[in-house]
Amino acid sequence: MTMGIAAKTPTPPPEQAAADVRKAERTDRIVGTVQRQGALAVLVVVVLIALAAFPNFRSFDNTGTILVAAAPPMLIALGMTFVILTGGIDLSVGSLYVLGGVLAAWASQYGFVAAFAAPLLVCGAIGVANGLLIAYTRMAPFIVTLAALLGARGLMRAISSEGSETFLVKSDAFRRLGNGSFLDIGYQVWLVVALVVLGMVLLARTRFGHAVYAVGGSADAAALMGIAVHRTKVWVYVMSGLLAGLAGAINAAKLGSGVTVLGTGMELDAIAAVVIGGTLLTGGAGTIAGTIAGVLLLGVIQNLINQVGNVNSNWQQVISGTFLALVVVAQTYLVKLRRVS
Amino acid sequence: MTTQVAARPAVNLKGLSQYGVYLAILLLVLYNIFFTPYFLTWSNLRIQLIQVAPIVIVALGMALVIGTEGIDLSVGSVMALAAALIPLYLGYGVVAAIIASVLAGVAVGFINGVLVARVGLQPIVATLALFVGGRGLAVVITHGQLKDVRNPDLIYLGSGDLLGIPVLVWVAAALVLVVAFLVRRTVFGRRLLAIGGNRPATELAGLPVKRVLITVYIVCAVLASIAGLLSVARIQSSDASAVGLLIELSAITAVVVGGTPLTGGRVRVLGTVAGALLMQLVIATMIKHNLQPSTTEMVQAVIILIAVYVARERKTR
Amino acid sequence: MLEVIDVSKTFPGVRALDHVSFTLNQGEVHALVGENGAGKSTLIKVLTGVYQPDDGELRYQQQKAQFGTPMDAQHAGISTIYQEVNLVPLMSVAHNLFLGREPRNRLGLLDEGRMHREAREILAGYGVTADVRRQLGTLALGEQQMVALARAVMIDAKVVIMDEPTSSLEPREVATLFGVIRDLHSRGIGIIYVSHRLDELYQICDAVTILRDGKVVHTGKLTDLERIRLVSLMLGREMSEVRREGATAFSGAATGDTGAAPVLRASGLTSRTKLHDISFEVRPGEVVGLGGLLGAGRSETIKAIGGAYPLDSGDVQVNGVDLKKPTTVRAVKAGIAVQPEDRKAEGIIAGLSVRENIALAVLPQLSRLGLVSDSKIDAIVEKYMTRLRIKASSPDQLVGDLSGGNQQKVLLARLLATGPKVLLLDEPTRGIDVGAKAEVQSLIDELAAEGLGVVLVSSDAEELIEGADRVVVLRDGVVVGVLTGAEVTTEDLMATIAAGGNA
Amino acid sequence: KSEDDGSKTGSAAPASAGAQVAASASAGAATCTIDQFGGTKLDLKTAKVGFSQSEKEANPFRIAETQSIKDEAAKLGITNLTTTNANSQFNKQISDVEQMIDSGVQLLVIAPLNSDGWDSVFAKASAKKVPIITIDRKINATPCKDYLTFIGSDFAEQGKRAADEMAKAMGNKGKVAILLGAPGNNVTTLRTSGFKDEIAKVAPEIKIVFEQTGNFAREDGQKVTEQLLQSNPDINGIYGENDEMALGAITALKGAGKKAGDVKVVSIDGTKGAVQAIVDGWASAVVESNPRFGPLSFATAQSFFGGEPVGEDIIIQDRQYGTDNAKADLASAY
Ligand SMILES: Nc1ncnc2c1ncn2[C@@H]1O[C@H](COP(=O)(O)OP(=O)(O)OP(=O)(O)O)[C@@H](O)[C@H]1O
Ligand SMILES: Nc1ncnc2c1ncn2[C@@H]1O[C@H](COP(=O)(O)OP(=O)(O)OP(=O)(O)O)[C@@H](O)[C@H]1O
Ligand SMILES: [Mg+2]
Ligand SMILES: [Mg+2]
Repeated sequence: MTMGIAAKTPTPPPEQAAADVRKAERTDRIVGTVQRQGALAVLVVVVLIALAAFPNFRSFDNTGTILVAAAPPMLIALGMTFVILTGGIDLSVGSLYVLGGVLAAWASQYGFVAAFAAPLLVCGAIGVANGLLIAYTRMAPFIVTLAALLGARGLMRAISSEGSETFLVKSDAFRRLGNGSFLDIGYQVWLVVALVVLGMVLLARTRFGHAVYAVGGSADAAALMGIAVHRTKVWVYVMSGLLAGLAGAINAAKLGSGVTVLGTGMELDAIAAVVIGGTLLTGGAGTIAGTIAGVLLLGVIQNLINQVGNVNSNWQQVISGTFLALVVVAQTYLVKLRRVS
Repeated sequence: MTTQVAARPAVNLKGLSQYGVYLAILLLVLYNIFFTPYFLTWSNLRIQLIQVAPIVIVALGMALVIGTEGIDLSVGSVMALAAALIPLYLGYGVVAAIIASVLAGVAVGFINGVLVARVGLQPIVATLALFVGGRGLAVVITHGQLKDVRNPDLIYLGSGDLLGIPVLVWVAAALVLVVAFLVRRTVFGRRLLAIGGNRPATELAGLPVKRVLITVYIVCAVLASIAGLLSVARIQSSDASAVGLLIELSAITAVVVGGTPLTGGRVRVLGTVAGALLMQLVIATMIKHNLQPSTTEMVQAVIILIAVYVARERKTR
Repeated sequence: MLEVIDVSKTFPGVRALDHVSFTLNQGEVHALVGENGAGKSTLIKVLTGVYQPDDGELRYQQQKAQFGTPMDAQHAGISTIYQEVNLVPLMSVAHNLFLGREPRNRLGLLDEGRMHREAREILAGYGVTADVRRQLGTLALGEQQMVALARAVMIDAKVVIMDEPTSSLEPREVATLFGVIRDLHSRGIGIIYVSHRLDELYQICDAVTILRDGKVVHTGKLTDLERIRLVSLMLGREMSEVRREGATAFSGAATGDTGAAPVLRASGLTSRTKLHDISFEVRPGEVVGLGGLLGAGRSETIKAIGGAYPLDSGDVQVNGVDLKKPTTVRAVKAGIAVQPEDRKAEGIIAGLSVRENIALAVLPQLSRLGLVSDSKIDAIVEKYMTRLRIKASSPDQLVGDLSGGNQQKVLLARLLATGPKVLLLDEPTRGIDVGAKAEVQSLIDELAAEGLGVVLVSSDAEELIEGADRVVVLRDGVVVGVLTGAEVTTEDLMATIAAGGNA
Repeated sequence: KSEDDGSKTGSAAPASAGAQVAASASAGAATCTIDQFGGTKLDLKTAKVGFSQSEKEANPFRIAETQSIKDEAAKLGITNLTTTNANSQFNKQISDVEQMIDSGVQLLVIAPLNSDGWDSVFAKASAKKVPIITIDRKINATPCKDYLTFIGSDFAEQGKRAADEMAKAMGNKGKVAILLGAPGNNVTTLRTSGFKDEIAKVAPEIKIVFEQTGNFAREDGQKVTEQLLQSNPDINGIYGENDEMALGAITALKGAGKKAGDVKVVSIDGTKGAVQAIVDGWASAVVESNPRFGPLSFATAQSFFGGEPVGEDIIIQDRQYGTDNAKADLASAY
């Protein structure tokens, strides 16, 4: 008996199969790019519509307002991106943001440097505590940072007479940082741009950045490959804490005081921005560019709702929620396309 | 639990991790007995039970969702939606109002479930959408108006007694039993835990994973809507902008402090009740001793950390 | 060069290593063997700083050593390929290869260009030609294993440790691996080699250490040790007992009833780029093998039939009834049971008990009005635990705490409990020890004899040849041949795969 | 169908009822003219006006406030009115206002969420000479320079009046508990200090034994009061820093089996529910905090743009409800 190979003509022939694979790989790449830049694509579309529909949107001032308003959320989302890339989450950023602002305003009486040092030290320390607990006790990031959310808010209230005392910014230099500008673009925006670029380089072009991806992709594998998993985790929470504190500080500089009634829900906004930006909540994949697009998208949407004017405050939230769902569903659909092909 | 006899300190640690919450409650109660006037009275106990009831009910649903390795941020918004609908339908009687609010729960749960099970969104993001939009919708429905509720049947639900125990507490206790029964004795419960343990495996084993997931989110939202209804009955007014605010965090805390891991595959129903009770007692103690919010918040943070540290999962492999 | 003296390691409830001493000499390929759960991987993890020993001492290059983390061991020149492929699937191939030791430019930033170039060059030497910028997870398992190997050998290692490196390699890749090992050997590098495939050990190892229940039961030159004696030492059974069994536990007799109507008929299965018009049928009592190299689409075929892989077109019929777009739910209802390839990720539910795992798929039958009946569950669990000889301290033990073989049996028990008509088995004996393997194989025989249709996927050619009555050979998602009757031999299988390859 | 259908309790009180009246300014009080402030005269009708609300229109005070601004604008024929709502997020309010300045509004009416933190807004507004009228809550800054004027109540004074009523109701002795507003809110701070100072002055025999936050919310007010009644069963008076918390407290009192009048309840705001509670005998007095800012705001703006001097601090007269007038004035409560 002969073998049954020839008996059946394989359909399609292997050459075509190979061509199919190549084609699939190409689609894969295109879809992958769109998926990664999905937030940017949506942002571009929304901005184009806004430009056409709202004359005010076009103004330079309005753009400046959007960017300056986006500065603190951008810093927080930047830190959150690192945290989420390792597969974690940081709920404490909203509280740290308020705490940072109060500390900066209080410390500004001792000068410009103190106004930065105080929030960075305290918020950084809370970040260290978050990181150590998460890395070394295997407690869930969600719950550790939830406790930090409460703790930091308590601390903020404790130093501000239960929130009733608002420290005014005493250092003029510090105040200028909040409202001054260079080339008509606020100092804050420059600072954020610098930090974002730094973050991008850190993530894409350093060993630490790759370690972040590896830890999020598979912590066990990373450990076995000789990556210092615990240390990487501690660092991302420290970064997140520092950035949240810094965001609070520059916001205090802008407002001229350590406002105590800020920041509720800030952490969820940051998470939403990161996820809209295409970063997987499970960690291991995502980009800072996506996060930027995510933050700006949320900012622009807010701006547009105001441009429409007179939208009932409650409808605003319905619109935001719906929009969030649509964007995330679109993202997921793109990712799925990619998996199947 | 492993029945393997291993006479090692590990057993003690395991016991501690399982009974940590109960121990903490015991300690807190002891403290209060000695240092808080009028603590050991029936009326005080009654108040604590009444206040904790809505959180327990929401936490039960949350525990189920967490058992499937999910999370539901939208519970507070569901409570608001339920609250918003009640005054609209109360004119037809209390039953109509209950049906309307529960249906709101079903609808939200269905949307959450579909987003998670079919679309494949991560639970935290899927439910974030309704967390943001749901309350807005609720306030839109009520035009932002707080509505007083005067229907005696509904008020009975919120502040009446049955055999000397508040109706609210009866309802919560009954729901605890139902959920405990659901988890321990029903096919649905076992499936839910299996999904939380290993979703791809459960899918390959031919279980209707999507249906179970959607059902879990519906159950969670319905429980939240019941909590919303009872809150309205208790406050005797419906305020969509305030009811259930931040309850998702209280509920998640109760579940986790009660020893249910966020990684799914296990649900501790009684632990969840204990977790809610512990947090309630902490807050009550703080209020009774007239402490400031800052102190209350910091103490809560520490207690959450300790409770979760003690109850945390030991890595087995 | 690397030795441990009197090392013990205890996990909650298990003594994984019990006063173990082990020595690796310079330039030696040292086999480490033992049943599942004997402690091989644990020993390796102790050697490389993943675990700290409870007591005993570690010596490296004649000096007392202590590795706090895998990184310490790496820096000292000990490089390891762990049992499960331990790379990061979401990162690119090049990034995986260089993770933690990426080339940097003068500014201290990573030099991506150089990294990609070097990665391409290095991997070409291992027969991996895929784009190094692709996500690692999109590569075939074998290719991933080769990347792990390249990574391990890349550093200037003095010792290379390999924990079951061949369990997911195809023959050609195994040959490449052996080439690498010989090369390392000639450069005087010490190698520790763990495998359940005894042939391989005799091909390349010099020395052997046998572990049983965490204790060393033998150590010495491999050539001095008869194969049968090795097995008996490993299993702790008498030689005579072991001798009776052949290479596999399959009877080899065809059980298929050639006249009967097929219980499973798959026709024209097509799915994007993975499967192209795959058709075959299985008759009751028949074991149909799916042959082919890694990546040929065997797993996809099986999953597609079980409803777990999306199909663009094609039909699946069970006993003549069309499934109409199979879903997992529908497939199980129709009597198809799938044992997936990746036991941990898609098979068992590690956090649930043996009892829950076995009963999982049949709960509706074991319950009334949605309420489960404990007595019915106990009955069925008892039945399968005895029948499959599942070793567990009790039905309530967590499946994750069982050894690999027993986990596999629990998984089979779950499938059998559904009362299937067809069993689809994907690598049922991968990574399980000789003893358990034999048990699983004879079980497959028994089941076929009882009239079940079985589809068997195995990368172990011997297992496929002895176990299957008929072998359908796949390549690149296309059926390239069917071996029947006397053609079912290793030579014919290889020829078919090769011929397909030349087409 | 709602419970109220058929009975139709009038939801919107006639616009004229309960209109704000400015307290007569003391002689020599600072005023501000358009020349002092800088900027140009213009006709309010065609001007672009922006209104920034701080909290969601989800409670009677905010609803009435926003509605009053909108109604008055409509009445005056101001067509170009933009409203925004910060949803209690301070940073959003800042960018809302900045955005309105960018879009060229010529008059800003702001209900600030917080009294501090307006530096960046003032910088922008003064560059464009946009006058800002802050309503209901004052901003800590320089009037007639950073902003034009403040129209609103004196919160400390409200607390003081509540204390007077409480002292009267309790017969100058007993134990009183305070349900504080949201922490960090300066309304809370002022209503607390005003109350405490006055109690210490007029009725030193009244002891303040308990202070816990109820976050200005009814449910929290109820919960805290329930705890309070357990730990301090001998309490004689409850001061709610807003009506919502006081109503929550009343529900708690009912639940604890107390009778109307057992515990004296005094609160601030003057919502319909609270005034009704006086009629029912559960509350003793309610100090009004009038939310109908529309007429006074636009009248002030009109005189300002018309070149007349306007006061830098326009404190409105808040009414008060007690057992004597509650029934009669119920209809004009909001
Ligand atoms: N982290 C852990 N926690 C608890 N028990 C463990 C852990 N790691 C291993 N064990 C147990 O220690 C014993 C030895 O396991 P090990 O992985 O070393 O076996 P092995 O010889 O490599 O088996 P296999 O051939 O299946 O890979 C087993 O009983 C296993 O269940
Ligand atoms: N889209 C994909 N994403 C992730 N991995 C993929 C993808 N496509 C293919 N692979 C990998 O390719 C490998 C080979 O494919 P396949 O499972 O079809 O091989 P096989 O013939 O079934 O071999 P075996 O069963 O012996 O592993 C898979 O093990 C899988 O890891
Ligand atoms: Mg092993
Ligand atoms: Mg496969």
